[in-house]
Amino acid sequence: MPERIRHAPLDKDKVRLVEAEIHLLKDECKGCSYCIEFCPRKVLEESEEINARGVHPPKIVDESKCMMCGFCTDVCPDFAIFVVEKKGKGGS
Amino acid sequence: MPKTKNALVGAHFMNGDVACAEGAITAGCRFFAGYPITPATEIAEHLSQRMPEFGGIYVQMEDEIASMAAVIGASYSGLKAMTATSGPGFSLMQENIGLAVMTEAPCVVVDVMRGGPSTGQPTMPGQQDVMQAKWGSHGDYGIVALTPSSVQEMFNLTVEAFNLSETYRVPTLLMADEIVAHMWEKVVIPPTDKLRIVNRKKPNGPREKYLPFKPDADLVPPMACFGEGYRFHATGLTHDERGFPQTSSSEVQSRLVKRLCEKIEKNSGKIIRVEEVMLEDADVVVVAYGIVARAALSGIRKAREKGIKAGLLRLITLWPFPEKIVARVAGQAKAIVVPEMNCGQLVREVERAAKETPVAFLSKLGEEPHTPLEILEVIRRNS
Amino acid sequence: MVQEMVHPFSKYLRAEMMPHIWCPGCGNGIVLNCFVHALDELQTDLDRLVVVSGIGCIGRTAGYTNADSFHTTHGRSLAFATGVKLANPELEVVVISGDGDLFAIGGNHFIHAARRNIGVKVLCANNLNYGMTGGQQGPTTPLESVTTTSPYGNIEHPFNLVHLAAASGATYVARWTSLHVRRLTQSIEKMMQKKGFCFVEVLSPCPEIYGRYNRMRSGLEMMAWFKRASVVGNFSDPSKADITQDKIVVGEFVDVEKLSYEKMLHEKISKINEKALDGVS
Amino acid sequence: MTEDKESQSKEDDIRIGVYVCHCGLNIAGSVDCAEVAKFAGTLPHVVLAQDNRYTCSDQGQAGIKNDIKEHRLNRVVVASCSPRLHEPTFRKACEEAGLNKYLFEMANIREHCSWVHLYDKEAGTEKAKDLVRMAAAKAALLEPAVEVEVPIIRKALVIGGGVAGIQAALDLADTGYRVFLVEKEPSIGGMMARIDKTFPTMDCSICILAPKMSDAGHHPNVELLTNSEVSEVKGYIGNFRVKVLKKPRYVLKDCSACGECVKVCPVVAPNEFDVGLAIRHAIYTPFAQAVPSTYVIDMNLCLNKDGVIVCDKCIKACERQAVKFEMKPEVAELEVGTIIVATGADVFDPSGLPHYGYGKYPNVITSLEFERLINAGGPSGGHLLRPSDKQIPKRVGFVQCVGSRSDKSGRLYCSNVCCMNTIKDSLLIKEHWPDTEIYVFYVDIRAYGKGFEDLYNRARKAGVVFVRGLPAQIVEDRKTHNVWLIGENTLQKEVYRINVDMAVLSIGLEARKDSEVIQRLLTLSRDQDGFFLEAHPKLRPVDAATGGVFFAGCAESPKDIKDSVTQASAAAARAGILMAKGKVTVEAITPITFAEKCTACGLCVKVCPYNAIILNKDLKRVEIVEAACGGCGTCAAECNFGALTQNHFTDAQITAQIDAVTEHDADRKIVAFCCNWCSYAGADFAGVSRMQYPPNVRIIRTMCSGRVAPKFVERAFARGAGAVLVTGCHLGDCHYINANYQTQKRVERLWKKMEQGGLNKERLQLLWASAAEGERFASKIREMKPMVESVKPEEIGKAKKFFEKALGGS
Repeated sequence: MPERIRHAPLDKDKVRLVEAEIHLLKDECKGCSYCIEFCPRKVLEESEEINARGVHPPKIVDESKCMMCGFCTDVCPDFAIFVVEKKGKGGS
Repeated sequence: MPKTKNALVGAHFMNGDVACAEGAITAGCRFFAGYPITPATEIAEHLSQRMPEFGGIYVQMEDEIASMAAVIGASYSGLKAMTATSGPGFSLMQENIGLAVMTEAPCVVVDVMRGGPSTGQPTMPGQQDVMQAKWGSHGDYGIVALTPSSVQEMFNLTVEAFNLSETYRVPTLLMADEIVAHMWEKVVIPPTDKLRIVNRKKPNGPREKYLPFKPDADLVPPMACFGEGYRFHATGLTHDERGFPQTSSSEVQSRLVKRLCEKIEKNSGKIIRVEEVMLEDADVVVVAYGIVARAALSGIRKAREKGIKAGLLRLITLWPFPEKIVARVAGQAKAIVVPEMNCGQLVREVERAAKETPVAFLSKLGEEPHTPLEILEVIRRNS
Repeated sequence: MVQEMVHPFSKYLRAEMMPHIWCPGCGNGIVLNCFVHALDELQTDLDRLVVVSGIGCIGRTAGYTNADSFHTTHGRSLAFATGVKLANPELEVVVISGDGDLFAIGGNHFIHAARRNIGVKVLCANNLNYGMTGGQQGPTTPLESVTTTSPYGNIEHPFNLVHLAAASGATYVARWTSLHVRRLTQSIEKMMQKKGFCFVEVLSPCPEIYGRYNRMRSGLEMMAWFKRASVVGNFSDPSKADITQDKIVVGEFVDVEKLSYEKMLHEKISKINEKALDGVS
Repeated sequence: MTEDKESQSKEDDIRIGVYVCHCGLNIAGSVDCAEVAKFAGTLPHVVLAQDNRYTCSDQGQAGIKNDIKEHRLNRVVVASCSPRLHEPTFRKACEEAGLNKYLFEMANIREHCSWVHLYDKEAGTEKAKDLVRMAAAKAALLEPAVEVEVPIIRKALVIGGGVAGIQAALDLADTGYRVFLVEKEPSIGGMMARIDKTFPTMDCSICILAPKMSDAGHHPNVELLTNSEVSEVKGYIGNFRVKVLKKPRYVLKDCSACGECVKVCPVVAPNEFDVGLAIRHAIYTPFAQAVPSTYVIDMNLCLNKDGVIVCDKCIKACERQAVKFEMKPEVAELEVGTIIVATGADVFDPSGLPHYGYGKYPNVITSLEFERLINAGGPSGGHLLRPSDKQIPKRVGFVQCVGSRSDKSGRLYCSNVCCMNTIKDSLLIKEHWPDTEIYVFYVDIRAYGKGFEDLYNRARKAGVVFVRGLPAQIVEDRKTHNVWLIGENTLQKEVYRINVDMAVLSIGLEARKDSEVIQRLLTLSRDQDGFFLEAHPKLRPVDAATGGVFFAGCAESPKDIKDSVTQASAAAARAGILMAKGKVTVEAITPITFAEKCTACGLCVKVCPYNAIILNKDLKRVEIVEAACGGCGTCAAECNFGALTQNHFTDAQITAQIDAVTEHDADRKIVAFCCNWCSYAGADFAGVSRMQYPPNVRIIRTMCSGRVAPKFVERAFARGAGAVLVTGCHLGDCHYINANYQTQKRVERLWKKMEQGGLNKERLQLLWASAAEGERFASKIREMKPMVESVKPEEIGKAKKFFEKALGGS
């Protein structure tokens, strides 16, 4: 429908948006950067630091953008990243 | 093991292959995987009919490699398992006999020896695989090989083979020959409960503590099976007691390989069986095995009639080789005669054991074994 | 951001065996990941699971899975698994191995296992070459690909694995790439719930070896290829499901029901056995 | 048709009857009809000429029929109104009298003469004579023709699934025709589904629409194509081949609309259906009563891009396993006989009017947003509240004519529905919250319809305050977010300054921004406001000029629900008539070829917009595929060898008309060529609107400007015409796909030629004018007058020679 939208949704506070808690097991990371590349929300980027395996593990740019699709968890060949819902937050 | 009215007991007239098959069933074998090959085919045929009656499994695989692999799989699933073949198939099986050795999978392999090399003479007897039995697969390992010289023994030694493989977690080979396999004789089968049947020892103690390759004092580790909740790993790679690969540790490598050899050597006293006939005063001792031993015995009798002090040492266990016994016997004798249906294989072991005592070798290849007169002739020459 | 927390799938892995031996960007880790994810979805009883593998990089998977597992000789995983499954049909037997192991040295066992329809589930990581031995040409290497043993370009026509599996009688056949983790996991779940012989192929990037020789130096580049070329052709003709530079046909190809070999065998056995037991005290 | 036939017809003794119509005073008021009739009698071949008050009346027609028999007339000319109006009437009369209808010709002395020269009877009469002369000249050369019959496919396409489209589809389906209903959005329902109550009856909009929607969804004769767009239309009346692009829903029909997927979908966006006042997820259904109820995934929003499923939450949540990301766009190919355009309208976007502060102040909303707010199914569950603090407003102001009847917004027309809608809305508020103060700021209240005045009075009685005079501006009170409406009460002549909690801008309707797509696909015309133009404002109000195409609802002009439904049923009936007949006759205006003159140069093949001409290399000539021919005649214009001409618009006939115009005082005249669909209709429109322009123009009608061969222009100049005007549809609007591009090429070539010949190319003019642009046409003629008058005799002479030579040469 062509109308331009001018007002914020009235129920925007009613819909519960997930709050993600991203866990990086940095030293497990082998630096393939699949999680960075394929994150639909571009939540991650390569960090400066060098981990136990001598690669740059990812770092979190903006955790709040994460939608908890969990793709990073599944596409990581090294079981080095996973996402859980923030405790206590966002209701249930 | 389900009792069934079909369990053979008492005296029966049958051929060696059938006796072997019945022996397997009596021993509690409930898995047979094989591939048709003369002269072992009748074992497969008979088991394909008999196994189901005992709730056992017969499966014909795509080749002997697969048969041997399946046997190991079944063994790890907790069944007593075996396969039967002849020279060409035996060669194919060597790869996974090695795997069975490395993963210490109890199982029985029957090799009904025929004329080789290669396809050779499928319907003719031979004893050409006895060295392959010991050295067939790559790497160092201990192994057990028995050799029957009668149809009755085809039954008895099959049972024995299972007992040994279950006891020592080692593939046990029954090295029969075409004649023993195809010959019809009377076989007396005792009631199963009168027979000694051995089952592998199981681990006791908490599952999470279980180390699948940690040996007891007898150097044999207790064996858990798949699905029992131990969640253990086994591999053909060099592995530690947890079963996990250790591909670069020389320490683990030597510990493992040594044990695989020693668990047989150190227990050889319990394993080895021979038959001694008229050896007390023998000057000439014939060392023979399999069907040849029976020709040898009548040759010896004829020699005794002619006043020659001859005796027979029949080897029932080929591997581990009864070295001490041969040495003892050789010590008391003037000469040793070794007839074999090959170009001289086990004779090398005999010579090694006999030390100074001269050893005469009598080779026979092709359609039939040595005749008593041929044996008598060698004995006379060496007396 | 808590570092200490444990990975949700760690209970499916053998801590002592981690980290795995696979190179950065290797797809095998993703295959293992999806496999355990499927186990998690299905709440599989690990005590009843047996993971069998052959030789090759992916062959290590057996050792990494926290269940009964066996690492067989090269190519023999299916023959071994057949013995396991027949001897104890209660067990869930999964073979996880590579294209070389299953289709070159093990090719004969594969077609016969499929023909028999033994209830073994096969998860094949296809990395298009022999990775562990340093990247030799293999049964799935695409034409003209460069490997250490096809330095002038491969001239052997590769196997189309899904076609082969379908033709050999598999009751479930699917192919995905390690980029399609969702559908792959789904397919693995599906296969685990089926009774007969099942086959799932996963195109798995081998950037350090295959990629290096074929102008895809990083896992990302290989994944980019999968992304660009993949076409989902669910239940399309497997004989047309080729793998080329421009087109990788992925999807489910076969999903049929057929009595499994072990079921038929054990039904027969119990009938005959009952008869045999008659009148025995 | 062959030459011997032509020559034969020449031999025929030609007997023309001319009838000059007074049309009451419409013509007689500014044309001396008797005089014209007398003059007509003097023309060659004219055996009978008379004037009468209403030639179109029954006795008028009876007279013609009678004369045809009595006076053995074999040609008939009626000088009256536009052929676009009454040609069919008179043709029928001729046929009934046994005269082939192609032997009838009309002179348009009303729209093109009397109405546009109201105050110069003399000039009007002179012009009328010329027009009759032209008609008679053409008539003399008319040929009888048989029309080809083409079968009509008994299936219909309805474009647009709003209430109009639904109604039209259901009517046709109930009549027994197969109907394809194409809707752009994921659900049918359109604007009506978003409205709360309907005026004047105040019944619940969706409650009365939903049953119709589900009827359409379940009717065995209706095939719904939602989420779909028409992408190509080929063919002609009765035989359209249509391509429809079906965008994937990514959800299969198996969807049970349980909504589990929505619960897990992590991505949200404002729901367009609620004008963004409520949230939806990437997988969603636009509203509860949607038809089909199958959910849809918004791929722009969904996390899964280019074939990679990163998020599988909905897949997992769906018990029916209906989520299928593998779905691809499909193209459905339909064959239909008729097409109903029910594409609806857009609403005006007031953010272009800064003085109202829409988009800046939270509490200034549009009437459409108000509908969603007051709607029980809407974001606030029907509790009227204002955006800033979600409190119930105590005072509400409605501002009328936002985007209507205003030059500020550039939309001068009345949107038809806003007055009643506001009255309805004010009453809705009063129903639930009687104490609310309501002000309506208006220009005029237009309560013209059945029950409308009633409702208006109810509102007044309920205490709604109507203030005449729109606010000049709206300003916000920063603290309270209330707004001040400031303007002049034009009744009391005093400035008002009224504070309200919320202001509702009563926004008008406007043509859909994507109208030109449908316009191009179906070669339609649009009026100056952008709505689709009907074939005739009075007599064919739901027909498009393109045969087999009809209009329903707001696509044609702003309408309320009742009118939309009425027009929908009308359109369905019109389409039904065609399909019931099962066949249609295509006008015999296809090309005629003279094989012996054809050099097989293939030029005509190149210019034919319909690929209806095939070059037969073996026989070295071209062949015409009559059924495919659209009848524009541009092929005939392109042929340099006279091997091609167009039935009923032959070179000879048009040349005769030119010669008639230029018979005397040529140098004072403009010879104008007008295309049937746009510029001729435009000139008619000028007449209907009584737009006055100089009487020195003589219009020759062709079906398409593409028919205007350079030699016609040259002929006109060679005969000393003062000026020539070639007119046609706007480029891109051509009713023959693109034939008018040929027109442009040819005129440009002529200009070059004139330059080379040292002639004033000003004398040849090109004008693009749509059927709605009467003023454009009129002002063109006014503009040309001084130019024509300034042309010197020697220039005329020079042009004469130059073009005589050119014509001789060709």
